[in-house]
Amino acid sequence: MALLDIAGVSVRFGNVPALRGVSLSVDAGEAVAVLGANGAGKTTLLRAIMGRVPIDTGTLTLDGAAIGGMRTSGLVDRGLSLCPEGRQLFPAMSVEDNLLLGANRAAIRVARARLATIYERFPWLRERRRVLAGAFSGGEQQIVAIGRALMAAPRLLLLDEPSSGLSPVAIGRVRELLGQVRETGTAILLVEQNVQLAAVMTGRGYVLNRGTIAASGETAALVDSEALADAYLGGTA
Amino acid sequence: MTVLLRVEGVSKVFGGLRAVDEMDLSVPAGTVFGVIGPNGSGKTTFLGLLSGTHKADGGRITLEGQRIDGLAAHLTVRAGIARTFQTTRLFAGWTLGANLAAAARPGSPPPDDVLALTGLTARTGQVCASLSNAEQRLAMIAVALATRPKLLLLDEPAVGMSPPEAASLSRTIARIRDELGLSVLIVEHNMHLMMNLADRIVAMNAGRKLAEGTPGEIRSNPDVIASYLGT
Amino acid sequence: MQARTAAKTIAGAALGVAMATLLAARPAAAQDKTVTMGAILPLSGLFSTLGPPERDAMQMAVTKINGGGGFEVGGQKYKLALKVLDDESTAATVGIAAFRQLVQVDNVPVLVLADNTRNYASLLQRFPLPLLNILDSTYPSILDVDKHVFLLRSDTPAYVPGAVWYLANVLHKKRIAWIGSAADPYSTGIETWVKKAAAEYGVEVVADVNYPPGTTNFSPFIQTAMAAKPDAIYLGGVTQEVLPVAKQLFQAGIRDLPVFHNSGATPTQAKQIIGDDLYNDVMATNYDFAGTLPETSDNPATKTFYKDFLAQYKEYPDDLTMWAYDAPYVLIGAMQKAGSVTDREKIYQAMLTQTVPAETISGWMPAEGGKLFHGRDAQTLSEGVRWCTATKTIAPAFLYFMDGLKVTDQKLIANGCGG
Amino acid sequence: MKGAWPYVGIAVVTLAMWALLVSVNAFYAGVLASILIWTVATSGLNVIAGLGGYPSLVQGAFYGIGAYASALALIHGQNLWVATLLAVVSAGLAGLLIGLVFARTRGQYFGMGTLFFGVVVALVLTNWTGLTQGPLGLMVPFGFATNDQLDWIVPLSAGASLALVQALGTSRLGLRLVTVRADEDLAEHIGVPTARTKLAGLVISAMIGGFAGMLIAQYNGTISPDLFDQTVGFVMFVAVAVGGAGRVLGPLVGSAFIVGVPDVLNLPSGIGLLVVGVIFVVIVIVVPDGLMGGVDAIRRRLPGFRA
Amino acid sequence: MLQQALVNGVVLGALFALLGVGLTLVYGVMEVPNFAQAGVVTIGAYIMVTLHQSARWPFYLAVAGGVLAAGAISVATERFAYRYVRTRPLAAPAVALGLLLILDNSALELWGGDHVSLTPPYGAGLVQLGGMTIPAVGVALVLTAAVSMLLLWLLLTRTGIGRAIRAVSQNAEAAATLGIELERQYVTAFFISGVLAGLAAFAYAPTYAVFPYMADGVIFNGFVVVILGGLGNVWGAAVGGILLGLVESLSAVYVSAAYQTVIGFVVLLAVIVLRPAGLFAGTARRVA
Repeated sequence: MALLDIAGVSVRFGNVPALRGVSLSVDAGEAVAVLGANGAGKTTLLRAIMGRVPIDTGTLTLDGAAIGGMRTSGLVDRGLSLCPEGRQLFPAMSVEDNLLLGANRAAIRVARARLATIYERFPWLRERRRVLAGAFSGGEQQIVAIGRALMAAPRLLLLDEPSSGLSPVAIGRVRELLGQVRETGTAILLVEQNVQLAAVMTGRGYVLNRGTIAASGETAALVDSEALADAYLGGTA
Repeated sequence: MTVLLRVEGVSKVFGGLRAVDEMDLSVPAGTVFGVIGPNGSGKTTFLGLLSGTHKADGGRITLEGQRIDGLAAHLTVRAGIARTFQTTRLFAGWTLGANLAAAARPGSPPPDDVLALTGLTARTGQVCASLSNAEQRLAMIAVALATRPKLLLLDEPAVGMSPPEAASLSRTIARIRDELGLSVLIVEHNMHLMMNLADRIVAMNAGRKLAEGTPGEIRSNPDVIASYLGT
Repeated sequence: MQARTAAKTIAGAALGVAMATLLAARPAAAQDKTVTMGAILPLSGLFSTLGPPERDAMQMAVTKINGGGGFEVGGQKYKLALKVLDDESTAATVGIAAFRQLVQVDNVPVLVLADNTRNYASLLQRFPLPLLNILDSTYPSILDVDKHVFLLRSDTPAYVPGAVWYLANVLHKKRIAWIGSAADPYSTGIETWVKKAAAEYGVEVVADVNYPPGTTNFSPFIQTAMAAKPDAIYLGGVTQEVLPVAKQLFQAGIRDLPVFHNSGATPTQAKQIIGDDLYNDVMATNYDFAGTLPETSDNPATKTFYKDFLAQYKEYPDDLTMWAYDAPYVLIGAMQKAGSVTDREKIYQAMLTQTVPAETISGWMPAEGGKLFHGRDAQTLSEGVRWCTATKTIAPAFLYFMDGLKVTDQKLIANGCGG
Repeated sequence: MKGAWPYVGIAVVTLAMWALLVSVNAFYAGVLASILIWTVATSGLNVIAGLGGYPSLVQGAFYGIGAYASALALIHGQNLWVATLLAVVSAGLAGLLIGLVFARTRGQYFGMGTLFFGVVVALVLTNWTGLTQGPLGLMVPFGFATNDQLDWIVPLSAGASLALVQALGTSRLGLRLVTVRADEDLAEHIGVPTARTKLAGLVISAMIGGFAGMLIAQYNGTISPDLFDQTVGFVMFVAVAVGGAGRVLGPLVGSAFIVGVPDVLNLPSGIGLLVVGVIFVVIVIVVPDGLMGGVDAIRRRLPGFRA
Repeated sequence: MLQQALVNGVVLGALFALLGVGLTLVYGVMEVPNFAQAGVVTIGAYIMVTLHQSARWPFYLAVAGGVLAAGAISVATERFAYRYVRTRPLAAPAVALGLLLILDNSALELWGGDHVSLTPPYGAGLVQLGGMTIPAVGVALVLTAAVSMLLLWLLLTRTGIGRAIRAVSQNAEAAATLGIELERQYVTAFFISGVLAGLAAFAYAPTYAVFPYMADGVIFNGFVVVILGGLGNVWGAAVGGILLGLVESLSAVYVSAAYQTVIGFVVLLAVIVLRPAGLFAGTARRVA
C-alpha cells in the first residue's frame, strides 16, 4: 500500500481550473518528483495535499485513510510536512525559533530533542541558531526551511521548488542536504522545475502540464521525454 | 520597420532585489513580441514598468519617440499603452458593456467592433463575474482595446484556458495585430501558444535579457534551455 | 435590490404616517386643569451631580402643592405637573431638542433651566418665555443673554469674594494658586471674582492655570501651579471637575494647603468620586463657599425641608436644592399675579414685580418693596463650609453677605465640626 | 425622458418631506428637520464614500467647519449669503487639505487617517476658545428673515443635495469615482486619473457637508464641538452605509434610521448610540461582501451600468 | 519643573505603552485597528469598582476579576465580530468603532454616567525619589506597565504560544502550513490584549476617574504609539509610548496644555504623510 495516494484530484480557483484529475502515489521511504513549467499546478498540488486549498473532486489517502478536507494541523500530526516555495521563513525570528515552530505540534520536550538531533546532523544550523532568518541568503534560508520542515518529524516531506532562485553552488548544498534526508528513510515528494536536481534526487516522477499529469515513469527517462519538452518549451507541434 | 516601443537600460529594484536589470528592447510596429522566462525572472515587473504600474529606477522608455517612463498609469494609457493582468481584473459586478464604456475615450473604436474582434458580441449585456474564465480573459483584452492603444501588453492571457480556447485566443491576438495594426507584447507560459504566435521572443532570466530571436532560435538556444532545466 | 429599496421607501413612509398618527392621537393639554412646569436639567454627563437633587427638590414642592389641593388662578383650580428633561450636560445638542419639546410641544408657561443658558439664546429670541435659572452662575452674568432670563440664585460676585476674604483674614494666606477649567464659564466667572477680590484684600494670585476640557490627568497643571509656591489653592469649576483635581493634588503629596472651591459638593458625591478609602483625607483641607445650607437655617420651614429631603432621598440637600424647591412657588406666584396660566408675556411681567412668596424656604433677601427679584436676580446669604474628618461631613464655617467687594453681615462659626 | 425620472422621484420625496414637516407638531418637525439636515451632510459623504468607495470618517468635521464658519461670519455682521459661502468654501478647503494629505493612502489607512483628522478638528473646536468659546458653544445669530423659512429651506436643501448626487452619479466625474470604488488600480490602467478624481470627490463631499453645517447652525441657534466630533463623523458614515452607499436615496433612508429612530423612540443618547453600534456591526457582518467592499448589486443599479 | 515634567511624561508614557502594546499585538496577528480596546478598559475598570466597592471583594482580587473579565470581553469582540471581517480589512476599522460605541454605551447604561473611583490600598502613598515626591499610584502605573511588558516579552520569546503568535504575525500562511491553528492565535492575541487593557484600567483608574468614555482619548494616543513604534512591534510600542508621554508632558508645560493631544496627532499625521501606507504595509510585521 502506498504511503500517499492521490486519485483524480481537481482544484479550481473561482472558475479557473488549476488541477484536473491528478493521480499519483508515493510509497513509504520513496522519493518521487513532479516536474513541470510555471503555472502547471505543481504548487497547488502540494498545497492541496497539505489542506491549504480545498479540493474540488478526487480523493487523498495517507496510509489508506482518507485525509481530504482534514485540517493542516491534523495532517502534520499524521506525518506530512511541507517546505514551501520561496522558503517562507519568519524573517524577524531566530533560526532556532523558526526550527522550533516546525515542531509546534509536539510537546516542548520532544521539540527540544528533535532540535538536538537536527543540530547534530546539521552543525551549520547550530552555529547560526541565534541569527535572524531574514539575514540569510536564499540558499541558507532554504537549508533553514528544510530543517524547519524536518522538525515535524515527517514520514513524507513535501518540497516545493527547493532550487528556485538559487545559485548553482547553493543548489549543490541543498542537493547534499536532501541526500542526507533520504538516508533517514523519509519519503519525499519533490516538485521541481530544475530537472537535473530532480533526476539526481528521485527515482520516479510525473510531468504535470496545465493541471494534468502528462507523463510518468523513471525520472531520468522523463528528462529527455517529448512530454517534458512540450511542457517547458511548447514542443514542436 | 518602424520602432514603436524602445526600452533602454531599464531597471527596477525592490528592496535589495534587482527585479529588472538593465533591460533593452525594441518592439516594431505591428508585431507580436513574446517575453518568456522562468518564475521570478522579472517578466511581470517588466510589463509593469511599461504600463506605468511601477516606476523605473533607471533607463528610458519611449513610445513613438515620446518618453513615457515615470508617467502615472493613466497617462501611460493616454500615451497609447494598455494592459491586461495575470489574474482577471474587470469591474466584475458590471456588465461587459459598462466595462467597455468606462474605458472608452474620444476616438476609441466602437464597442461593437471590439466585441466582434474578441468574439464577445453576445456577452455585452452580461455581468462580467458570470462570464467563463476564457471569456473574462478575452473581456480584459476588449477593455484594453477600448482605451485605443498603440501597444497592447498581455500578461499570461491563456491562464486556465483549455487548448481549443487557447487556440482561439491565439487567433484573436493575431487579428489584433493584423487587422488593427497594433503591436502586442505578451508574457505567457503556454509555450505552445507562444511559439506559434510570436514574431519575436525575448527570454529573460534574473531580470536580464538572456536571448532574443525568432521562436525557433529561442527554442534551440542553449542558454534558454539551461535556464529552464537547471544546471 | 429593487425590492430592498422599495421596502426601505415604504418603511420610511410608514415612519412618517406613524408620526402623523401619534400627533393626532395626542390629547389636548388644555382640557385637564393641569399646568406643566418644564425644566431642563443635567441629569447625566459632566454636570450630573447637579441635576438630580434639583429635580428631587422641585418634585417635593410640586407634590406638596398638589397634596394641599393645588392652586388657584383667576378663580380656577389647577394642579401642577413637573416635566424634567435631561440635557445630558450637552446643551447644544440634547438641550436644544428638550427646549423645543417643552416650549413648542408641551407649551409650558415658564421654563426652569440649569446650565449653559447662553446656548438657548437664539431659540429664546424665536420663542420668548420667562426662564428661571437655578444653577448658572457665570461672569459675565447670564442675565445679559435675554431679558426673559431670571436668576433664582446668588450670582458669582455674591459669594466668591467672601471666600478670598476668609482666606486672607481668617486663614491668613497670601499666595493663591488658581487651577480652573479653561472652557467652563462657571470656572471662568469664579476666576474673575477671585482675582478682583484678591486685589482688594491684598492677596496675590501667584499661579493662574486652566486645564482644557476633558482633561483627566491634571499633573502638569498641578505641577505648574505648585511651582509658584502658593500657600492656598483655589479650584474653579463644578463638582465633577473640582474633586478629581483635589484627589490628584492629594495624591501628588500636596496635603497641608487649604483647598478652596465653590462646587457645592456633598459628602455623598465626595465619597463616590474620590473613593471610599481616600475621600475623608482628601476633603480634610477643603473649603466650599456658596449659598447658605438648609441645615444651618433658623427658619423652621427650611429645617423641615432639610429633614424631609434627607429622609426621602438619603442625600444631603445643598443651597441649590432650596432654590429649586422654591421654583414652583415662584411660578405659581407669578401666574396668580398675572391671572393667567398660559400667557407667557403676562407671566413675565408679573415675575418682574412679584413679592417673595410666603411658602418659600431659601431665606430670600427681598429687593425694594418686598420684591423677590433685584432686577432679575434673587438673592440669599452666602456661606462657607469646611470638612469635618471626624464625622466625614461638612459643617458651616462662615456666613456672610456681599455688598460689592465689601463683606457685610459676616458670622464666623469656629466650632462647626465640634458642634 | 428616462433620465428625468430620478429627479421627478426626488422632487416628490422633497415635497412629501416638506408637507410632513409643516403638518406635524413641533417635536416631530424637529426630528424631521434633523433627519433632513443630516441627509444633506450624508449626501455629501455619499460622493466620496458612496460613489468613490473611500471610507471617509471626517464628514463630521466638514459639517462642523461649515457650522462654525457660518456662525462666525454672522456674528461678525455678515449676511447669510456670505456666511453660507464661507461655510462651503472653508469646508471645501479642509477637504482639499485632507485630500492632499491622504491622497496616497487607501482603505483602512484612509479611514484611520480621516478619523484622526476628525479628532484634531474636534480638539481645535474645543480648545480654540478665543474663536469658538470651547465646549460652551457659540450662539448663532439667525440669518433668515423668519423662523418659517427654515421649514421649506431644509427640505429643499435635502432634495437639492439628493439631486446633486444623482446628477454627479451620471456625470463623468461620478463614473470615474465609481470605477475608483470598483477597482482603483484597474481604473488607473484604463486611463482614469484616480488621484484627481478622489480629490474632486472629497472636496465636493466637504462642500456639501459645510453647507449642511450652516443649516444645522441656523436650525439649532447654537453649536458646540460635540455636535461635530469624530463620533459624528463615524455615525454619518454608518448612516450612508446603512442606507446603501452609492444609492441616491441612501442618505435619506440612513439618516431617518440613525437620527430618526432614536429620537422618535426618545432613547437617551447613550442607548441610541448603543443601538447604532449594534445595527452597524450586525449589518457589516451580515450583509454579504460587506459594506465597504461594496455590494456588487449596487454598482449594477447605478445609472449607466444597468444590466 | 523639568524633572517633574519628565516624571509625569514617563507615567503618562507607561500608560500609552501599555495600551499600545495590546493594540500592536492584535494588529500584528489580525490587522485590526482595535479601537474597541478603549471600551474594554472602561468595562474592566467598572467591574473592578463594582467588585471592590459593591461586592466588597478584596482590592487585588477585584482587580484580578476585572483583568480577566477584560480579557474575556476582548475575546468576545473577536468571536462575535472581528472574525467575520478578517478577510475584509476595509470593514475592520468600522467594526472597531461600532464595537467601541457598543462597549462605552453599555457601560453608560449599566453604571450610569457619573464619575466613580477605584481606590487601591496605596492610593494615598507617596514615594520619594531623588528629591522628588511621586504619587504611589504613578509608580504603580509605571511598575505595572514595566512588569506586564516584561512578562509579555518573555511570553512572546520564550514560549510556544508566543512563538506561534509571532509566526502568525510575520507570515500567517506559512504558520498555518506548519500546522499552527490560526483561530487559536487570534483568540490568544485578543485575550492578551484584553488583559493588558484590564491592567491599564487597574493602573489608570486610581488616578483618574472611572466613567464611560474614560479611555476614548487615551486610545487615540495608543494608536499614535503603535504607528510611531511600527505596527506589530512590541518593543517599538513600549519605546514609542514613553516617547509620546514625554513629548506630551513637556509640551503641556512648555507649549500648550490645551493642544497637548493635538501635538501627538500632528506627529502621527506627519508619519502617515511621510510614509503613506508604508508603516502599515511596507515593513515586515513583527511582534516582539
